[in-house]
Amino acid sequence: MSNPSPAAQPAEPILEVNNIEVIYDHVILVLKGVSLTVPRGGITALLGANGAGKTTTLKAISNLLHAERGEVTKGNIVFDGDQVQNQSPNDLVRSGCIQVMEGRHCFGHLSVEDNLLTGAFTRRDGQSAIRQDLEMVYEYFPRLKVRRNSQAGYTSGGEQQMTAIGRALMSRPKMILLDEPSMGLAPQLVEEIFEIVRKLNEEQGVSFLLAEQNTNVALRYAKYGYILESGRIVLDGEASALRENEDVKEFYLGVGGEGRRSFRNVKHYKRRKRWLS
Amino acid sequence: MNMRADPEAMKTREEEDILLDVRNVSLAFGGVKAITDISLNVKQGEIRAIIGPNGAGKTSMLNVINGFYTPQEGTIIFRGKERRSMKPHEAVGQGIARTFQNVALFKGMSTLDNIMAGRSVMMKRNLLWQMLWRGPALQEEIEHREKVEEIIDFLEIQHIRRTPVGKLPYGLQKRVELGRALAMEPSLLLLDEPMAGMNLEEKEDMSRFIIDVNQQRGTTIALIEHDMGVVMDLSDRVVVLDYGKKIADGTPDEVKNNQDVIDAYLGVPH
Amino acid sequence: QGDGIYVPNLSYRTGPFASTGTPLMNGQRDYITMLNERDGGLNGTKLVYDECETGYNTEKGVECYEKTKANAVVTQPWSTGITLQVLPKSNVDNIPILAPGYGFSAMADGKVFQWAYNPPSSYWDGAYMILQDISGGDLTTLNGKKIAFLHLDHPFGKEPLPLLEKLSAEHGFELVPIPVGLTEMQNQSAQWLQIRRERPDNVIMWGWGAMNAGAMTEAAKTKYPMDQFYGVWWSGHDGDLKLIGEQGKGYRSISWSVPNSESSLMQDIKKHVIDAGKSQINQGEGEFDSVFYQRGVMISLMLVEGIRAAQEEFDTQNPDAEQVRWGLENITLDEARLAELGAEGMLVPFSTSCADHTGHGGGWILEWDGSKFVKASDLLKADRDVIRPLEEEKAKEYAEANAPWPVNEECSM
Amino acid sequence: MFYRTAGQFKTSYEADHALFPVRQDAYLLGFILLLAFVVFPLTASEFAFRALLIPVLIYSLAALGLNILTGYAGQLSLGTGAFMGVGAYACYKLLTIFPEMNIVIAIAMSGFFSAAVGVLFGLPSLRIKGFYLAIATLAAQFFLVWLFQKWAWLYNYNASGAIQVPNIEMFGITVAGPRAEAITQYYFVLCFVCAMTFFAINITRGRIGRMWKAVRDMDIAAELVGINLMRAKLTAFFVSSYIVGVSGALFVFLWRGAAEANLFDIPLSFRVLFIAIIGGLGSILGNYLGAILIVALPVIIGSVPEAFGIPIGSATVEHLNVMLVGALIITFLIVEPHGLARFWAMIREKLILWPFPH
Amino acid sequence: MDTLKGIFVDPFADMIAAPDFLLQVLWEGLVGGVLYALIALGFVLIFKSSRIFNFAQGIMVVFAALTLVGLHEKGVPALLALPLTLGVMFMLAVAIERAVLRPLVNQPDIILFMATIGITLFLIGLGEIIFGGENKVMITEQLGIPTGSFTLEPFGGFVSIEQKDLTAVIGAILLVGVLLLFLNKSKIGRAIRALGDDHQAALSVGISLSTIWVIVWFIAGVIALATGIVWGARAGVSFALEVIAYKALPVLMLGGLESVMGAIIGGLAIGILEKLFEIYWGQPLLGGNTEMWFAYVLALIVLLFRPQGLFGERIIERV
Ligand SMILES: Nc1ncnc2c1ncn2[C@@H]1O[C@H](COP(=O)(O)OP(=O)(O)OP(=O)(O)O)[C@@H](O)[C@H]1O
Ligand SMILES: Nc1ncnc2c1ncn2[C@@H]1O[C@H](COP(=O)(O)OP(=O)(O)OP(=O)(O)O)[C@@H](O)[C@H]1O
Ligand SMILES: CC(C)C[C@H](N)C(=O)O
Ligand SMILES: [Mg+2]
Ligand SMILES: [Mg+2]
Repeated sequence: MSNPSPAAQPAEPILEVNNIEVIYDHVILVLKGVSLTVPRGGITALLGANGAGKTTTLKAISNLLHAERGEVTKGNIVFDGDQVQNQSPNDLVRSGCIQVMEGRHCFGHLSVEDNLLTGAFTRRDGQSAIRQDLEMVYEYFPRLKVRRNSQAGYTSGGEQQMTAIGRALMSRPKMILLDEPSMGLAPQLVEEIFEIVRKLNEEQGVSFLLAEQNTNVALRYAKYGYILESGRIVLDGEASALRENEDVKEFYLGVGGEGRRSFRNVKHYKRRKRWLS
Repeated sequence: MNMRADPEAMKTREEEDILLDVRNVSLAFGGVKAITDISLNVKQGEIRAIIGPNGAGKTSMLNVINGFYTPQEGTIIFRGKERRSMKPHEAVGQGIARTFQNVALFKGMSTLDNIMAGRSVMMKRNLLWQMLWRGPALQEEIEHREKVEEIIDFLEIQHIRRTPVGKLPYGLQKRVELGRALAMEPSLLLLDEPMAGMNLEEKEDMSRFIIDVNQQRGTTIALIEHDMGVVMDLSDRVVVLDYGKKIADGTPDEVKNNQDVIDAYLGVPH
Repeated sequence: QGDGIYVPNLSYRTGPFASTGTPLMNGQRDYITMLNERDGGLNGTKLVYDECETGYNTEKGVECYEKTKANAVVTQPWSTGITLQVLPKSNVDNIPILAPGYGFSAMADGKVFQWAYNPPSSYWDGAYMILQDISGGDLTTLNGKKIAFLHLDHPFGKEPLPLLEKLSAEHGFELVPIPVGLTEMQNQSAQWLQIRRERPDNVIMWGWGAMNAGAMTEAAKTKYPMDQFYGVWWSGHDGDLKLIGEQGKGYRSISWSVPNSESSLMQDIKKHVIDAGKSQINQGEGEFDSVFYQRGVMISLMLVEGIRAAQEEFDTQNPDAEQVRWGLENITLDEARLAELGAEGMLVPFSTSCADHTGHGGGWILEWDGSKFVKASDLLKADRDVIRPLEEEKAKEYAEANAPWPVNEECSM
Repeated sequence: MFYRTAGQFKTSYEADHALFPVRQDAYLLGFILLLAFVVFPLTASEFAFRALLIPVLIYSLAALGLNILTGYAGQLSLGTGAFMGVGAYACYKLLTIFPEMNIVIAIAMSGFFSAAVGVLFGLPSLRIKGFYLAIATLAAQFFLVWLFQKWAWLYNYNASGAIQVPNIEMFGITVAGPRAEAITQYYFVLCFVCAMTFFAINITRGRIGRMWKAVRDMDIAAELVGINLMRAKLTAFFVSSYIVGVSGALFVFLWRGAAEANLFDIPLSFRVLFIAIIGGLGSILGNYLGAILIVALPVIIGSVPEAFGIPIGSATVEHLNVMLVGALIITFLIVEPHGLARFWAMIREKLILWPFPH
Repeated sequence: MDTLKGIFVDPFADMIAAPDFLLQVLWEGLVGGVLYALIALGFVLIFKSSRIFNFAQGIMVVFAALTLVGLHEKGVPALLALPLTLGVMFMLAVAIERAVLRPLVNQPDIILFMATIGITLFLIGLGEIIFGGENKVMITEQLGIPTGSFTLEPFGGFVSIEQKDLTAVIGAILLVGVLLLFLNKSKIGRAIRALGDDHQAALSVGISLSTIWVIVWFIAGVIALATGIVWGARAGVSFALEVIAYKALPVLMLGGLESVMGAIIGGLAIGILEKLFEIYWGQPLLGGNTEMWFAYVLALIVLLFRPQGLFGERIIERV
C-alpha cells in the first residue's frame, strides 16, 4: 500500500518528513522510505509495533541519530520551513522542536528541579520567565514539586517520565516529539499526561508527534495517525477513521466483533497479520 | 488484615498454603519512605498482582522480596523460612526469580547466552574441565542447553537465538528476560511491568506466556503492571499500594470498585 | 649501507633524557661529519653515521640494537641499562660495544668481556676519583664522615654501588644511598629533605637527564653547600647548572674531557660543519662551548681511532666488526696523538689493550664558576689495586651466570 | 560464495558447540595455522622473528589475558604490565631456585604467582567499580614495580637491578638466553600461545565465560540472576592474571632476554590495553589483530622513510611515529569503536550474504 | 620489636626533635599537593562534563608550558606570550572537540579514555617536533611572579619558603573558588553537570555538546597552563613533566571523580601525607621512593570504605 498524502490536511504543516531512509551502523536499514506530515497545531500519532521504527523516525527528526551511529541516507525533513539536516540538535531545540526520549533519560545525578532547568538551556528570555514556567510545570505535575530536591536517579519510573516531559516543556517548544509517554505510567497518570498534551495543544498551540504503543489512548487524543510497520508507513488517516478501521481494531485496539477480548483467553496460535512483509 | 479471597474467583488448587508472607515491612531511603508497614502474602500457585501509582513502592517491594533491598523493619517468610534479608543470589537459590522494570539483560550477549546465564547457579563444572571443553563440562553444557531450548521454543524466540539482545526490539527483550527468569526454574516468579511498552499483540502474547507458566509449570507469580486490562484478566488477587502504604487487597473485582483505589490510581472506574 | 663504514648510534633526542643526550649526540655526529667533509672520510672511506632513537628506554634500545646490528661495525648503546642488555648478545652477534665512560665497570676486564669497551675511565674509577678529591687524596681521612649517594634508580645509578660499599666498609665512612626514581627526577623534594635531615658531609650524584636539573634546583633551595656536592661526568652539563647560575658556584663534577673551543679540532668542526650548516647544534645557547658537546666529539674521536687502528692492522678500507673489535683494544691516545688530532688536553690520555678495555685514563675535576665549568684539579687517577680485584670478581661472576661464556685466556697485561 | 553457510545443518547440540560451527571458519583457521607453523618459519628473517613475529604473539597473549578481565568480565585494568612482571620475576626465581626445572613448567607455574597477586588486587573490585577500580590496578602497577626495584632478592641481588636470562636448554636445544635461535624461540612461543588460546576460547564460551559477560553487562542483574559476583570477578582476575603472567614470563625469557623493573611500568600496560581495545574488547581474535597493528605498525612506519631514502633524523622519525600511533588509535576508535574483530565480523557477514545481499 | 619501634615511636620522636624540619616537610607536601590538586581539577572538569577520563591532562600541562616558553624564546614578550598561549589552548580545545570528541559521542567510557591516550601520544610527538626535547626554563620572572625565597626561623631551625610556591598556593585557591562558583551557579555549570549524566538527553534538550566541550576543554587548558607555570618554575619544562598526570589520578579517586572540592582536598591530603610517609617511614624503613605508590594505596584504602571517593557522587544502583 502506498502512502499518498491525504488531501484534507488542515493548516500548513510544521513538520514534513519526506521519504526518509535510515541506516544504522552502515548496514542495518531500519526506515525504508517514511513520509509524514504534522500540521501546525496538530497532534499526530505514530503507531506501530515494537521495532517498527518509531523511535528512529523521531530521532531522525530531532537529529539525534548521529550519536547512535545512525544516518539518514535518503529523503529530507523540514521543520518550520528549515531543513533539519543542516541544523544541530540544539538549533532545533532553539527553533522550537524538542524531543522527549523513550526511556526517560533523566540526568540521574541532578535534582529534579535542575533537570527541569536544563530544559531551559536554550532560552534567552530571562530568569523570571523561566521561574514562571517552572511553576507551571509544577502545577501540571505536583508530584515533581514534592520531589524537587531529590536526585532524579532515585525517583520512580513515573516520576522520571514526568520530569522528562516537564523538562521539555521548559524549553517553550512549538513542537514536542513524544516517544512513548505512557510507558510504565499508572493509568491515571497516562490520562493526566494526555490531558496535559491536549491542554498545551489547545492553549499554547504546541504541535505534537506522539510515538505510542498505547493505540487506544493515542487515537483518542490525536487528530491524525500513521501506522508504521517494519520501517514503512502502512496506513494513515484521521484518528477517528483509524479507530473504526477493522484491522486497527483487531490488531491494535483488541476489540474483535464481540467487544473487548480478555487477556485470559488468548488463543494459542499465531494470528499475526501484516500489511506488508 | 488479609482478606480471604472470594472462593468464586479462586481457581481450584490442590494447595492453599502461603508461599510467601511479607509481614510489617518498612523501607526508607534517607527521608523517602518507600514502604511503610506493609503486609501481604502470596499463595502457592496464584498470580498475585501488585498495582499502585508511580512511586508507590511496588518495585521496592519486589526488591525487598528478592533480597536486593534490606528493609529496616519487618520480616519475610518464604517457604516457611523467616528472614529479614538475604543475598540476592541466595534468593535465587531458594527459588525466587524476577524480571526488571527497565530491561536488565546482558546486552552484549546473545539470547541463548542470556538464558543460559539464568542457569549459572545450577551449573557446577570447574575451570579445568571448562578449559578442555571435554567430558563433563561439555555434557553439562548440553544438558542445560536442552532445557534452555525448551524455554526458547516455549517463548517462540528461536529465530533470535544468536542475536545479541542489545539489538532486539524492546518487546522481544522483555520476552528474553522472562526466558532468563524461567531458566532459573523458580517457584516464585516476580515480574516487574512485563508489558510496559508493548503493543496489544505483544501484550497478548506475554499474557499467554504468563498464564502458561502459571498453569503448566505451576509457578507462582507476583506481577506488577499498569495495564488494568491485563491485571484484571490475569490475576487471582490484587494488592494496591499508594505512597508506600497498602490501600486495598482482594480480588480484581473488589479492588476495581474500591473508592480509594479509584481515587489514588485508576482515575476513572474501569 | 653499501659503501662506507656503518657506525650506528642508539641516541636520544627526545624524552626526559634528551636535555643531556642531545649535545652529546650532536658532538658525536659533528666529528664524523667533519671527517667526511674535511678528509673525505677515514683514509678515504666515508663513515656512515646513523642514529636510532631510544629515548633512553632500555626496551627501545634493544630494539634499536637489533635493527642496526646487521651491517654495524660497532654499537653505541648510550645507556648503561641498554649496555647491560646487549652485553650477552655481543658475544653471539659478534659486534663490539663501545660505551665510553659508562656501562658495567667490570667490562674493563677484556679477557671476559671481549666485545665490550668503556674507555677512558669506568664508573668505579670515577667514584674513586671523587672520593680522592673529597678526601684530599687520602681516603682514610674519610673515616667517620657521612656521604650521601644520590643516584638515578636505574642500572646506571646503581653501577658504582658495589665499589662505594666496599670503600665505605674499608675506610669507615657512612654511605647513604638515595635513589631517585625515573618519575621523580623533576621533583626531588623528598630526596633533598632526606639530605637535609641526614646532613651528609658530601653528596655524590650519579644523575642523568632531567634528574640533574632537578637536583640542582633542590640543592640550591635546601641551601646545601655547593662545594660539598659532587657529580659524575654525566652530571656536569652546562645547561643544568645554568638553571641556577651563581647559586651553583662551587659544584664539582669529575670529567675525563675538558672543552676547548679554540683547539684546532674544534675550529675545524666549526668551519666544516657548523658554519656550513651541517650541524644540528643549537647555536644560540653556547652549546658549542659546552662540556657535553665537546665530550661527544671526543667519543667519536675514540671510536674513529679504533676503526683507524683496525684499518691499519688489517690493511683494509672497510674493516668488519671483528676487525674493529681488535682496533678498539689497540687504541693509543697519548698526549702526542691527541695533539696530532688537534685535541690537546681535551681528553685524558689512555690506551687500551687486550686485557684492559677501559684504559683507565683518569679524570679532572671541573668546577662551576657561576657561568661555566673550569678545570680545577690535576689529573686524578683511581687506585687500580683497589678496583681491579673487584672488577675481576664481578667479571667472573658474570661469566658464570651467563655460561657458556667464552673467556679469552690468551690476553696478558 | 566462500562463506555460504546454507546447507550446513547441525543435528545435535554437540555439533553446535563445536569450536567452529561454520565450516569455512575452520578452514580459515587451518590456513592461518599453516602460515604460522610452516610458511613464516620458512620465510622470515631473524629480524622479522625478533621484531615482528615473536612480539606479536607475546603481546597477543598478554592482551588476551587483559581482554578476559576487561573485555569479558568488564573490570578495567591498567596494571597489566606489573602482572606481566610478576610472571617474569616468578619465572626467574623459579629457575634460579630450581635450575633443573624444565622451562615449560617454570613458565606455566609462574602464571600462578601472578594469578595469586591478581586475585589479591582484584579483591577491591568487589566494592569498587569502573574507573575507580582502575585505581586498584594502578596501585598494583606502581606498587609492584617499586617492589621489583627494591626487593633485591627478586633479581638475585644483581648490581644492575636487572634480571638476565641465562642460556636455557630443553632437550638439548637452547630455547632461551642469548644463544637461543630466533626460530626456536618462535616455535616455543607459538605453541604456548596456541594452547593458551585454545583454553581461553573454551573458558569464555562456557559457563564461566557467561558469568563474566553477565557481570560485565550488568552486574546488578547478574547478582539477581544468582551469579555470585565475588566468585565471578575473582575467577576473572585469576584467569586473566594467569595468562598475563605467562605472557610476562615469555616476554622476558623468550624475547627480551633481560628486564629492568621499569620495563613493566605503565607504558607496557597501556600498550597491552591498546592492543585489546583496538583489537576489540570481548573478542579473542581481536587480540591478534590488535597486536599485529600495534607492534607491526611502528616497525613499518619506522622503515618507510628509510626505504624511500628520505633523510629524516631518527628522533624525528620517532616523534612522527608517536604522533601517528596516537592519531591511528583515535582514528580506529572512531571508525570502529568495537575494534578490528568487529570489522572482521562485518566483512564475514557480508561474505556470507555475498553475492546476494538482502 | 625494633620494627615496631621504627613504625610507631621513632618517626614521632623525629618529628618532635626537629619541628622546623617537620614544618618544612609539611610545606613541601602542601606545595606538592597544590600541584596535584591543580591537575586533578582539569580532570574533574572534563570528567564532569563528559564522563571522559582525560588522560591527556598531563600532556596538556606540558604543552601549555612549552608553548609559553617557546613563544618567549622566539622573542615574544612574556605578557603577550601568555594570551597567545591561551589562544593556542583554545584552538587545541576546538581541535580536540572536532577531531575526537564529536565523532566519539555516546561511546563507552573506556573508548573515550583510550582516545585521550591517543591524544596524549599525538601531542607528545607533535610537541617534541615543535619544541624539541630539552629541558627549558620557565619564564617565571618575566611573568612577574616573585622569585627568590625567604626563610622563617621557628624553633631555632629554619623553614625555607620559595615565593613562587607561595604564589602558586594563593593562585590555586583563587582558581578553585572561581571554578566552584561557575559550576554551581551558572547555567553553563548546570549544563556541564547534566552532560555528564547522559549525552543524548543533553542533546535532546538543546544543550550544545560542542560548545560545552570546547568551553570545558579550554578551561582545562587554562588550568593546565597555570599548572605548567607553577610546576615549570620548580623543575623546568620538559616532557618529563608528563608523568605528573599519574600523580593526579589517585587524587581524583580519593576526592571523587566529579568533585571540585574533592580534587582540592584530595590533592592537599595526598601531597602532605605522602611526603610525611616518605620522610618518616618510607626512607628509614622501606628504602625510599614510596611516593611512587603511596597515593595509590591511600586512595585504594579510602575507596574500600567509600567506593565513590570522599566527595564523589553516589553511584546510583537501582533496578
Ligand atoms: N543504534 C542502533 N543500532 C542498530 N540497530 C538499531 C539501533 N537502534 C534501533 N535499531 C533497530 O532499528 C529498528 C527500529 O527501532 P526503533 O527503536 O526505531 O523502533 P520503535 O518502533 O521505536 O520500537 P519500540 O516500540 O520498541 O520503541 C529495530 O529493529 C532496532 O533493533
Ligand atoms: N535506591 C533508592 N534510593 C533512593 N530512593 C529510592 C530508591 N529506590 C526507590 N526509591 C524511592 O522509593 C519510592 C518508591 O519507588 P519504586 O521504584 O518502588 O516505585 P514503583 O511503585 O515501582 O513506581 P513505578 O510504577 O513508577 O515504577 C520512589 O519515591 C523512589 O524514588
Ligand atoms: C651518557 C650515558 C650513557 C650515561 C647514562 N646515564 C648511563 O646509563 O650510563
Ligand atoms: Mg521506540
Ligand atoms: Mg517500579
